Amino acid sequence: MPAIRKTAEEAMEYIRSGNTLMVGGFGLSGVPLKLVDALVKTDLTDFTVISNNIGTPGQGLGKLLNTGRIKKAVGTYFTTNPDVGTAYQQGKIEVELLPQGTFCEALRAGGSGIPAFYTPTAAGTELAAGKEQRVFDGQSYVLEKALKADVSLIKAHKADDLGNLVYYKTARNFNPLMAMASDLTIVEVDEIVPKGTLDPEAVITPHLFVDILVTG
Amino acid sequence: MPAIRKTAEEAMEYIRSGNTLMVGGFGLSGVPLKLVDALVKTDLTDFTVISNNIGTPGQGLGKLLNTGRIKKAVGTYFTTNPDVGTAYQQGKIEVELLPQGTFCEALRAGGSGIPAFYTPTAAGTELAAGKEQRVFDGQSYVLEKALKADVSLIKAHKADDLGNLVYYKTARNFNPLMAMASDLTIVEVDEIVPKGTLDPEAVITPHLFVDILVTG
Amino acid sequence: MSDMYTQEVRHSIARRAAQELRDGDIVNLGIGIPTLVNNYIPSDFNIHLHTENGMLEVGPSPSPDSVDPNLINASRQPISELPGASYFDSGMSFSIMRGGHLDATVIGALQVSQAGDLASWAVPGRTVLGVGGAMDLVVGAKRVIVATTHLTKDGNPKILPSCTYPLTAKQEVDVLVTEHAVFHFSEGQMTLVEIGEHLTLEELKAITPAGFGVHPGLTVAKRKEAIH
Amino acid sequence: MSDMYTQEVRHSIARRAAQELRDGDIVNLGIGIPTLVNNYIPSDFNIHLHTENGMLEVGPSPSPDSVDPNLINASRQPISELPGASYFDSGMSFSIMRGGHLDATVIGALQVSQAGDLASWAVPGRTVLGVGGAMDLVVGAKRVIVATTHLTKDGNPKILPSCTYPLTAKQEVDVLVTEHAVFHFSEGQMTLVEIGEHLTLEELKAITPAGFGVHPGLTVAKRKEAIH
Repeated sequence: MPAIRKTAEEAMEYIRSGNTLMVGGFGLSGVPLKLVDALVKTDLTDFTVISNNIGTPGQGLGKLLNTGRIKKAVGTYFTTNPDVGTAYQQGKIEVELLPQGTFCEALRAGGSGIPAFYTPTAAGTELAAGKEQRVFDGQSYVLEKALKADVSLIKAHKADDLGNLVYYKTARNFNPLMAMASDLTIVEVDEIVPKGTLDPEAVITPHLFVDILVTG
Repeated sequence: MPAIRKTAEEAMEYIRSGNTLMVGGFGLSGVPLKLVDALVKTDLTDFTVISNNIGTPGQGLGKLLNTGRIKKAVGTYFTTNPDVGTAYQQGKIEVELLPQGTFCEALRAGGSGIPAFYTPTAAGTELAAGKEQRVFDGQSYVLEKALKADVSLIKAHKADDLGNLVYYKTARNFNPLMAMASDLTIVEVDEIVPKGTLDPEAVITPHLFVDILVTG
Repeated sequence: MSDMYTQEVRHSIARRAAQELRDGDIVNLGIGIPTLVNNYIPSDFNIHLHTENGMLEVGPSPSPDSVDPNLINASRQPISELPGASYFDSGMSFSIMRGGHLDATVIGALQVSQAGDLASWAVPGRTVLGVGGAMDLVVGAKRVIVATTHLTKDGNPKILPSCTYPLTAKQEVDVLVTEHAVFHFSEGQMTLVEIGEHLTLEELKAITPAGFGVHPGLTVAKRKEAIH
Repeated sequence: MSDMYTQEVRHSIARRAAQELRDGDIVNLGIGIPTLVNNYIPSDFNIHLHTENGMLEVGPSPSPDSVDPNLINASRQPISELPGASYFDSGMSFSIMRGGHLDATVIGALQVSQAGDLASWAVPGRTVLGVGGAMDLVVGAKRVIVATTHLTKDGNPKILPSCTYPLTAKQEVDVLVTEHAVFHFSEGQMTLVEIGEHLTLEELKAITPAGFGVHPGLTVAKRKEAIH
């Protein structure tokens, strides 16, 4: 189905308490801040959040964290928000830390029908503890599982009215991967343009990955 | 290093007999025909060729096949050239047949530092015979290994003078994946444009994957 | 059978298979009879066609003077580009397929088993050096609609207790459309949901070695092209 | 130590690390001292900078009035775009890193072992909830150049027989540059290739618990900023 248009508030009706959510962005760049703010305003809770960072103190996903709605965080660099460390030490959230390349590859695998893959990254380190390791051609690799989500909240630059997406500079980051790896993809865009106006060679996310468009 | 410019004939000096070569294209679309023709004119031989097809009778890689220079072919659909079947039945070439999705994923893995991955495709079929199978969450998957090559011969539409590439319509196909998966990438392009003239958001193959540019 | 008769049967199957698609579906059409499906999609439906060599929003065959050899489908036939099209590499294209992002595929068959196994790429005793994208398509698409003649050209059955040809995938077929009937598959069971008015259940069973149940709401459909 | 002295030492290390790069290299610069390396690349060299959040041909910091919050490097600092730049998603960016397509990375360290192990992301007994891209970078880059002070701020050794902090990667370091010396690593062995003229080999050994060999062609280098 081509994407449908909703307001940020309406889009929240597709999310359930207990969902696994992916949220795009690196630092605060490429984070769908309007969608995150709309989510904070709901009374939905108990989320597993898959995101590179959990915002910064009181910003972006930091708000969701501070209102106690994140049960588990899966990502690579929570150091940008010391509140994550505090919540973790108080036993308020579970944390799963992955090397960033493993995180990306697991997102892509989740969207690509690949249940698991081997990576050299983290072999022989603490982050591979408890994970299956295997030698190919004399080198050690770690078996990593795909990441999938019920809903992804992502940020793109422009969409056409079918839902094809293009991004803006380094705000692209994890967003195209998350669009692939979730059952439902909600996209905050700067602008919606008529179909036929984006260059077909330059579309990064084909519209089949996109369900809901929200203008930010 | 940014890409260097060579003629098709000069570019062949980077290839050795016995090399594993990747050659782009689906049917004859996106095949670097000028490079393949230059290769046919050398006296290099004994190649393992990784390519979706082996051309058509007497065209593209079909010429390399008919001059007895292909030792082994790895691909998905050799049916487009009956000469492959004949050579195979005469014991002149080895053939490794992969489902097309597995072929693509193995190319991407080869370029991405992933030695092996699991795929649902071909589980329980003849094409998984002799391959390791494993169950995740109740479903069977096949372990597949990455594909890598010494040299890839690919076709792009435009390059800038650093070697950034854009493609043309469905001629893109396997070319960007092969550029990633080989030690040396030789690209046949329609046109070379000054750096700074391609849209940075629309570059498909960043120049770090490209070694040699040949105008076709 | 005359060629004209054969063409009528093929179109009859394609017309019925098209009814299995839903408005808005993202669809990949395989080679053979499935390529005809595009002619029978209801005009008020928006169906979005994907081709595995790297494109979404495939348009109809172009006029001979606007054929572009680098704008082709997976059967290497010339196609055109609809507004809202996108191009991607084959890796992304198979992520779409294997990752479950196609709503449906319509695909041909050499054999289908009562468990929903499909054989479509190889014949025992013949060297077959081509598999292409069929396995990924069938494993990945949300609904697998097989569109095939009920019997082989030689009049042998294709719908069997189990496939005797090498498999494309196990238990992935959801719907089977022939010129005589429509079957659904669920949890390894095959159920007849529609039969042509031109034949009896006994006649159907006689040409269908596979074991199947009959849906309580069995539809009898007029398939005039298939009367023989 | 004064802040000015510390800054001089950091720049001294960055300047020497820059000499390890080769014209045309594709390079990723890690956070800390490595970000200073860009200031010391010979002007006739073309170095192509990659940042793991998805860009090649990273340009220098923009003037304050042309900062774009969506054009940042992996340290979340504003950057600019050089002609010939390209953007890609994080998946492609880490394919580049892990796939061996970077010629070199310059990266900081908490500890380096004599076997070439690197510890750079965590400290025992402290909750560390960030690893980022360091592990992929070190595993994937063709040459791993560690640029670090020889001792910790508290004067404790960082170059050890084996790392006591959690590892970033095993035996991946190729070159180690400090304010006092340059070491090469090969097959689990550490070799001193350059020593500052401001200290003796005995003085160096006293602050370097790691066991290392001395290259027969050992260079003595002037490092005026590091004299103390």
